[in-house]
Amino acid sequence: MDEAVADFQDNSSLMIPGFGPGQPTNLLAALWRTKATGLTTISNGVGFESADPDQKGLGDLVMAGRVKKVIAAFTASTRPSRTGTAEALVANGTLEAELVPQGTLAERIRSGGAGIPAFYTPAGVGTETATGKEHRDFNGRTYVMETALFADYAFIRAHKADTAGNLVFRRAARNFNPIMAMAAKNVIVEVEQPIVEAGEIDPDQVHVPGIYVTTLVRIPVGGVLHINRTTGMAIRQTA
Amino acid sequence: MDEAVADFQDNSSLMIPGFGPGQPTNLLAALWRTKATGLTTISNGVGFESADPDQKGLGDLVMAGRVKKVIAAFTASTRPSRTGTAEALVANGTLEAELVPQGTLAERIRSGGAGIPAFYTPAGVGTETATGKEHRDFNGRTYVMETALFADYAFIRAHKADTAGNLVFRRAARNFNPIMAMAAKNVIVEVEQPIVEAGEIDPDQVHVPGIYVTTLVRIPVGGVLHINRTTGMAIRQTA
Amino acid sequence: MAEEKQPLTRDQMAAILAQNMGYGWIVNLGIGIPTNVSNFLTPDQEIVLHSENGVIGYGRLAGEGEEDPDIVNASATQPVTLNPGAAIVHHADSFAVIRRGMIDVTCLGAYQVAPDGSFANWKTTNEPWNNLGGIGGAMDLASCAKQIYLAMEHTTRDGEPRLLEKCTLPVTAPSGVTLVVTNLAVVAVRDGKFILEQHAPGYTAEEIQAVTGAPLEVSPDFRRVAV
Amino acid sequence: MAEEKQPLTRDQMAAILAQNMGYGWIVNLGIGIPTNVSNFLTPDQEIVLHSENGVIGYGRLAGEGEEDPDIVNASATQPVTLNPGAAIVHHADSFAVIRRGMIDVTCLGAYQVAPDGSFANWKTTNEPWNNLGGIGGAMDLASCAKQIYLAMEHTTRDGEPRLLEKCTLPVTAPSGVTLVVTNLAVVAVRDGKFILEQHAPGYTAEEIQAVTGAPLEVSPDFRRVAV
Repeated sequence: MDEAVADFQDNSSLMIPGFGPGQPTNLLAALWRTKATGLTTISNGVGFESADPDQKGLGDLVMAGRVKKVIAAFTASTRPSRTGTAEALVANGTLEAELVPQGTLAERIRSGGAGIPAFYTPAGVGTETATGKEHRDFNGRTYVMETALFADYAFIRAHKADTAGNLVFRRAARNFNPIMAMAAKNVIVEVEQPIVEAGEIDPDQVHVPGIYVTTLVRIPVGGVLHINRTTGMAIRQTA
Repeated sequence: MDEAVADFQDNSSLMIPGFGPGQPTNLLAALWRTKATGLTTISNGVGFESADPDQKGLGDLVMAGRVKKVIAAFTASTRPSRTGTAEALVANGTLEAELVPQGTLAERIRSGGAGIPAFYTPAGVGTETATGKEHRDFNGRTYVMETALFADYAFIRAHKADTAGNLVFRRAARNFNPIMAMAAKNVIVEVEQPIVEAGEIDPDQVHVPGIYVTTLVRIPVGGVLHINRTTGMAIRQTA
Repeated sequence: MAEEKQPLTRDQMAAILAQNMGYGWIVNLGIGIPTNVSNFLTPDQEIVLHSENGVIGYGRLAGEGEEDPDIVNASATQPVTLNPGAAIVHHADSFAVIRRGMIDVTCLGAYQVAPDGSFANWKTTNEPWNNLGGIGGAMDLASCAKQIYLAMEHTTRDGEPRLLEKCTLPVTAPSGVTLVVTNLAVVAVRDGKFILEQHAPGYTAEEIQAVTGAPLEVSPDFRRVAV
Repeated sequence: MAEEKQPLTRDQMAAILAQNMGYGWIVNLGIGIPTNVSNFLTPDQEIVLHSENGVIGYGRLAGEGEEDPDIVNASATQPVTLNPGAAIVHHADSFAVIRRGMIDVTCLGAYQVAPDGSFANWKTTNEPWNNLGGIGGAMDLASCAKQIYLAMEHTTRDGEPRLLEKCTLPVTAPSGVTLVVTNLAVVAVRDGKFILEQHAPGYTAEEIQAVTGAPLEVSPDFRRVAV
């Protein structure tokens, strides 16, 4: 894992998938071990700090001051009782945040991967999130214009991969992975299962074509395969 | 097949997938047998007339005057030596045509299915196809605005389907099928293989979720399964 | 003699939401009370549950030993089961379903709701726009679903009303709410009015009005909840 | 003694296009001569062929008995083989690859080309815009690929030049062509000029210039084609 992120450049932008499952946990922990700083991240939420060195992720990078800006659908906790990780940093101006409705976030990423610089969406019209955005009517309904997102890096978590880089995801672990893999210059992938020969995955069942993938690494024995959502404990790769 | 299209309304818009393989040949032949007229069609090309009653399709409907407007990436032949089906009708004003670059066509359909009313694309900038379209610069490059397409009907050709309507396509027969299935109010599907029970298709391998599908019909014995591209002969469903 | 006062439990509120769903609907369940709705749907309702993460056709919460770490609902942590016929799509395709208007109802939690169908659920202050908040998929859902059902406590911890003439917190959507299920009442939102349809055991219309920040029109069919 | 004049065959033109592809490139082959390029690529080039219909990683044209009715190239009719590691996407995702700029080169047929890198291949008249034509995916490709290679006859059937100072037919793209392979010559397009790089057997630079409608700068490395 460390080799896969060894060349990671300071001040890069990074897409981080995951919505519960589907997080590139091992790549993020490897990035934590580098000195990379000045990041701009694109992710669903900012997450929390972790005491487990193998679960160090975006929340830790943010709290360590290694992130300049977060683009996310959750920049603060929805519960008044529990302050979100980034909240204080944003409030005191040391972290820039861009809060985006989740569907708009997904579509901005998909657009970045599809060479579409901007599009219109109804989401958020009439709310603060549309503040300052260009509004426009189509067929009698009001939409806001949103622009594409494209990053220097995407860290991806796949279930299966072949040597051509073709990726297959499992169940809800798919989430942002395919669109983020399409919307970054360097696509680094951690894979749960042993990487198979090109030709062993049915072309009809590929979720991300290998042409998008820069680097493939299988999660090593001892690496984090899943997180038990109740206990927060890592379930590790055993073979 | 005839039942599946029995309620087809005059003056409807219809998406027709296919790029070689993946054409809903049997549904089109069934539509030919109805008296439906006044169509607006959305397809890659207009095709040609066929002598085989089981291969009657868009080219036949156009030449019979049952189509009002075609939206396609090919409205005329690219070969000066061979006049395209619709060409004379467009030239003499009895058929309206909208010529669209193929990627723009695909993205307009995808946008229609994704609730995106308009987007920007670089395709066609500096050519006649951008005539009259709104131009706009993003990051120093010029794009044109294109609007979404959504139809009353889509005729779809699937390889496999389950009783929940989940669809799987095979190889290059996929082409426009998934995006057209997402961008129409009534989605009528002809299926090559026997329709299986819900649960028999792995959720990770579904290409179109069943929520989009209105009607599923298996191609009957004798129905057209493929066209031999060399001879033009139909290869038929045998069991 | 009057029945003993019994505010509704979270499960009862979820059950009422489930009762208000039509045959074959495509339904999205937000975080909180709504995620429990999946446990109260009956097979004959033929509801298809959609989650922001691209899971289409999930079922009830997974029981002990049934959990699959890769199958969760919109909470991103609660394991759920898949129904036969489920399908998975990526996040952009999941919101394509939403924006196209295919969601018959989205059930969401909320801090505040008003008779114009507006509601607030993403920001706990009304400070000026500062890019802090937790929107998730609520805005896309609220802008595009055919109806919005809310599940919420009738008042704040301090007893302040949450059903108001006008939301004081930044709204998630300026309209769209049609039903509000609280621990005290079931309130329809129609024609710019709150219509009091049902009450929790033991509560009168007057008692509910007393903790509500906007007029309630009492439905001719006003009745005790059936859960 | 001069070699006998021998215009290049379609296969030879395809072979020259294949020679001009770099290691690991992602390449899109248009209808006509370019579709034959897939037969001349060598395994060590590690080229990934992309087709508008969403087939990524196809190989040579299918031989007799190898045809699969569902596996065709951009012609929509020619059966091709799939290489190990091939993947299929739908049409919108296929053009996402194109618009994102991932295609290293697109090979297209053309009616006309000019030294500014513009070319015309979708309309056979210059009548005003009338929505008649065959664009296919050429405009998306021409707008977004890193380079455009053209394969075309050097002149029309009537002997009129197709390499012109300026296209007289409506253009497919106003710029982007870097290489033109004709039945008579290989011409680079660079810095607003046509540079004559190679000639078909037996043809001199002067003879090629005589049937060309714009000045050709003869490359210092001008040579006979190697096919």
